Amino acid sequence: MRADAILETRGVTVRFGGVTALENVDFRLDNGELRCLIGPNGAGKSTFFKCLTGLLVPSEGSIYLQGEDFTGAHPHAIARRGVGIKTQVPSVMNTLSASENIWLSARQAQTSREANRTTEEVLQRLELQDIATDEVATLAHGKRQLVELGIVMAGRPSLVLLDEPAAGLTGEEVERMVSVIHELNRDAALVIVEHDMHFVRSIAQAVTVFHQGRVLTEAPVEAVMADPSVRDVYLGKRA
Amino acid sequence: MLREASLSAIIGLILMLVAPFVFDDIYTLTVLVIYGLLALSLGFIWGFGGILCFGQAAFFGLGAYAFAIASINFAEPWAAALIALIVPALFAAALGAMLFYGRLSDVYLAVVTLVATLILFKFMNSTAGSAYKIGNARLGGYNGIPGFDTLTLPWDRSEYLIDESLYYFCALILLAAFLGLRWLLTAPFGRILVGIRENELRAELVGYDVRLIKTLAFAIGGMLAGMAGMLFANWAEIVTPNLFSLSQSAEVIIWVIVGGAGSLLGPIVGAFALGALKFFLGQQTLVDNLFVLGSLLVLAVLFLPRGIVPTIALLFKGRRKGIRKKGARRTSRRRVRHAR
Amino acid sequence: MDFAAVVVMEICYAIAVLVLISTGLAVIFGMMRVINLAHGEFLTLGGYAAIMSNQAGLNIYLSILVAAPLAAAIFGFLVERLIVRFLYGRLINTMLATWGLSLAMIGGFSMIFGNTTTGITTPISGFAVGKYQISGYNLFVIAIAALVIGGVYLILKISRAGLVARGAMQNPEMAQAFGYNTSRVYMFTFVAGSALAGLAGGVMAPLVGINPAAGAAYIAKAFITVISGGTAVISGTLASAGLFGFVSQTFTFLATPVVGEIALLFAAVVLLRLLPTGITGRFLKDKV
Amino acid sequence: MSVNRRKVLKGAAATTAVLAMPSIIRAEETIKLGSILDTSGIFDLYGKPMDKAVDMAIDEINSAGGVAGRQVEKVAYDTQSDMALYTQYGQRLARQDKVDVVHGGILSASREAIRPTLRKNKVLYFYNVQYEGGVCDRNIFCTGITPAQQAEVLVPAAMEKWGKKVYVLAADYNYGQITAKWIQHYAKQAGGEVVQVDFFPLDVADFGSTIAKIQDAAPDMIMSVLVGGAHLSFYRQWAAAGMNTKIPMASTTMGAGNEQVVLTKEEGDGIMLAYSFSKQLETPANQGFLERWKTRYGATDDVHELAVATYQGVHLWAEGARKAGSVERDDVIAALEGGAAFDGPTGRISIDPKTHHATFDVHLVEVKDQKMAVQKTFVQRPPVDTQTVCNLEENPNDTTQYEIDI
Repeated sequence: MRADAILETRGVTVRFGGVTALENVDFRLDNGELRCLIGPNGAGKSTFFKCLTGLLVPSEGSIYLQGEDFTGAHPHAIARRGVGIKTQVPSVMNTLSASENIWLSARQAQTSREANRTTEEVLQRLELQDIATDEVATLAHGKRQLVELGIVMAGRPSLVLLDEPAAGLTGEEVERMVSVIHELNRDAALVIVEHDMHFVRSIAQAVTVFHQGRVLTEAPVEAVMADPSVRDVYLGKRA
Repeated sequence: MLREASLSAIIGLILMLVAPFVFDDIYTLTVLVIYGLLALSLGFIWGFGGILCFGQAAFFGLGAYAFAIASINFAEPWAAALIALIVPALFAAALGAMLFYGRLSDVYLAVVTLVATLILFKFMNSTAGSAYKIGNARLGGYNGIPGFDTLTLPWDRSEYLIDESLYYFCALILLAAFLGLRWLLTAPFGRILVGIRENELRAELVGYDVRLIKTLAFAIGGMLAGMAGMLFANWAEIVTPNLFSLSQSAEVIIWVIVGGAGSLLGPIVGAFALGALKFFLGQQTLVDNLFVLGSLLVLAVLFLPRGIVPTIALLFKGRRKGIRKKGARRTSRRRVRHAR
Repeated sequence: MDFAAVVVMEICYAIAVLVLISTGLAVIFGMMRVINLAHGEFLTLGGYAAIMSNQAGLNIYLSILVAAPLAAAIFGFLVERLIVRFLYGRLINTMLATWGLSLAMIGGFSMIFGNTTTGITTPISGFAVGKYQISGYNLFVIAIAALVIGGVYLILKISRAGLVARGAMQNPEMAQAFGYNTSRVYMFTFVAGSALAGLAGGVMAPLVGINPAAGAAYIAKAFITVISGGTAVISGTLASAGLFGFVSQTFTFLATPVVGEIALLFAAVVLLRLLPTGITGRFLKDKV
Repeated sequence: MSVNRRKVLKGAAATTAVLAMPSIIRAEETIKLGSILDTSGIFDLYGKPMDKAVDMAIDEINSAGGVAGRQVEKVAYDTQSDMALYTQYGQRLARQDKVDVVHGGILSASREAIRPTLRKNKVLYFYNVQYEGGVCDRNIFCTGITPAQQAEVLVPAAMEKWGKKVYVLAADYNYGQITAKWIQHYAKQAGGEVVQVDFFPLDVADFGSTIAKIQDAAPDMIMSVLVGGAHLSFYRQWAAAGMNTKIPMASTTMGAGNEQVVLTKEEGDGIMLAYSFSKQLETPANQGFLERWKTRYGATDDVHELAVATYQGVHLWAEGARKAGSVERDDVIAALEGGAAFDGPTGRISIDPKTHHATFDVHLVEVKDQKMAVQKTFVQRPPVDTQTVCNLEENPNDTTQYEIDI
């Protein structure tokens, strides 16, 4: 195992009753890398994410964060290890304000005063200052996505998992998201599940393709897009 | 925030000082204050921790029994009072740990808390035999434990806290508990707790040990309920298994929901209003007391789901925002359920 | 040997009682995700209906098997229309509202009937098993419980109404799209659950007698049985009633009724700790 | 607002008005008799007729010229079968209403809730209910029947009739535990044995396994000390199993709340009881009492042991006050200790000065046709159980409730 791998999984397998959702997944992510996961619905991407955040314990296999075994660890322990996740449907604290949401995340590893500063900083970086005191439930979808990213950012993660960050965003918002992702990538490695291939192409160099619970292939974006087998399982069906 | 807190402290203090002159029955007033503390304990864990406990009476009863038993054994009522805080707090911590580390929520949590209360109730009811003894204290079964020493002035052991002095003592404790919880809710622990209520999964994913925090909150609620039980034992000078009864648990929930679970003041107001109503109903025989309380609960759930105090607060803040807020809360609940 | 037979008989009876008092609640919970905490008072209502109609001269079996469920069904209809239907989808709120209803009903009963315990004589005499005398009515209770559970199973599994009901519960939008009126399905389910509660109350009345607060003795047990069983109406109720009936009776025979009841409660806590969503939340997921 | 308005008699206004007056003026006008009973909730079966009995006794006292030339007025509270309310209303009677005497309390728990308060405030207290015995307190008079008074006549009579092996079923609280001990004591004394004692919490309503256990033990007779509505199911289930014709039964509790009327003839017939009161007691005093009750309330269906004990308790207090010529606590106590007595429906009742418990006639009865047919009368039975532990003449400051060790 190489020390510069921020995340590594070996033989991760998840079974629900008789159904195998993930089978023998070996995955490796280097420090600072940005990787997209693609694959049709039911390919196992979300299950894989759940394993990485500790929401699911793999039936077999192990998960290493910076070389340390975190298999079966609780979600909060994994989060404290520097793993941040943005879920598919924005998971925020609805009746609290945007800044309160972000503060709660920052406060986890910081003192209250530091957290106040971090919150200001994150609000600024995401240009959310004018809605800082608004109740999150009242915000538009795109803003809620940003608030959730702010939550992730405030935790100063070294690994960020994003589940369909561009879904439901307007063109303008997508551009904004791309720049935020690049910004995130300055301090952290990223794994992004995404369907929109244009979006994938605009952010990622490398792509991992999931199919039926297995890793089908792992290659640069252009190569993957040219790969006929990928077209068959995924793009073909989508196009 | 601080100004608001000191303002409410002053208002509360004045109300409590004035109350005995307006309402001449100090004895009833005292028990209303005690009920207020009990309601506050549930209001805290339910309104701010999102934990609906169907067995708050368990901690209430434990506090009362712990006080009675310790007072008989140690003949030192202030030590007994301390024990009466520790025992329910520990019990709540143990029960909470079982619940939250076992990931029980919603209706399952309700069942287990209810069952825990039932077990205590049934157990206490079956301790009439002379074998059931803790030190010198006979548990007494259905008839309970009478005749224990109550609190005295710490510097004068012959001066018992009764009537006015007991009332002011209870009122001060209620005020302190209220302010303490207010402070706690503005402190990081309270803010995190509210965050957990809003979205448990999110709180976990940013690194909070939700199980631990909920257990702690539950223990605080249990301790406050136990404190109410301890005061009740001092007031009634007898403890009986009825303190653990389902109807006692039900009453607390009714106070909180009618008063308003989303605020700290609401539960206290609910306990005062309904507690007073119960005593007045006791003086007529036309309508059954339970009939009135039950109907009130149904009406409150249907027409005033947020409770008296938050509704009034909303009316002051303006109608439109209130409606928007209500919708938002509902979507958030649904989302939490999906996330699980 | 005879004693063993009597013990087995008592265990079966205990299970039958749990099944009987829980099925109505289970139907409503399993199909609609509504906990009717006034369930115990629906039982009491059935009991009063049976006693009143019997005292008015109606045949005892008709009183128990027809009058009791009918009265509870009518009342359940009113409750569903006036209270419960506004609260669908809000589990805690339905619990609180029906809890209020439960208290109000207890108060109402004592205003109407007074606090005296009333009862009717059991219609079946005892019989002998070896040197032991056994209540014949216990066999009747076991038979009714078996019929109830069998009937509910058939309705859910085989009949069209049951299919529609299950569909509507799982996916209201879909059922609506197929042209079924889900509001009516909910209503009928609630009424059916109420009728089952009334029937249970009628059947129990000759054995235990009825007073305004009699329901309280049942609701806790029924609630615990249903929640521990999980959402599958038949298999869940059967599994948990079987477990709890066995545990409580065994401990009752070994020690005292109190120990039996406390053992039941402990079993429930342990069970829920191990299986936080009930027996059928973990096993038997696809069963009804 | 404290008085149950409906029940305030004769021109007494609502308490608020009364409270507004200086207490000296009040004291000269009427004597205030505090009454604290559960007239609603699960114990109203006991409390309602007791409340009626208080009213009737007060009216009779007043129409006979009152006490020491003054009329008696009732100040009543309904405790709604809630123990917490006892403490509350007890305090109120003593401190705000400043009554001259308190009659009431039903459960032992309710008595223990108000007894210390009334003692501290020097308000004389009458507890007129069948109970477990052992209360030793100069401020209280317990006029109800206690376990030994029943068991000493019931157990030997039943054993002589049915046999030596006794199976005891008792409610699992103070009263049941203590009564069971007395039954064991008298069974042994009569040369028999108690093969088993089972205790049941008051909410147990399923006796199936118990009935099987009893058959397994095959006793000659059952002694039932079962209490309350849930326990009533025992008699039904016993009859449903057909056991009522196989093993006979005696009871110290059945009938105290008129259970013999609630049960059918088949379920109740043949059960042997011992009480101070029975409607079927054919004395002129008793029949006259029932006649007056009927005139006043329309029917005598609800009259029971506790109601009659309450009626006699109020009259006994009045006798004491008359004899003393005062309602001051110490004067009344002295008069009652000195032998003041009342001739009531159950016969003569007087106070045993050592224990402040009552001496009266006890009747052995058998349930027949939903009635309590008197078999035999035992005249003037003293409270032998409390006498073994309590001597207020020697220890006037005692306040203990003793658990009698036999």
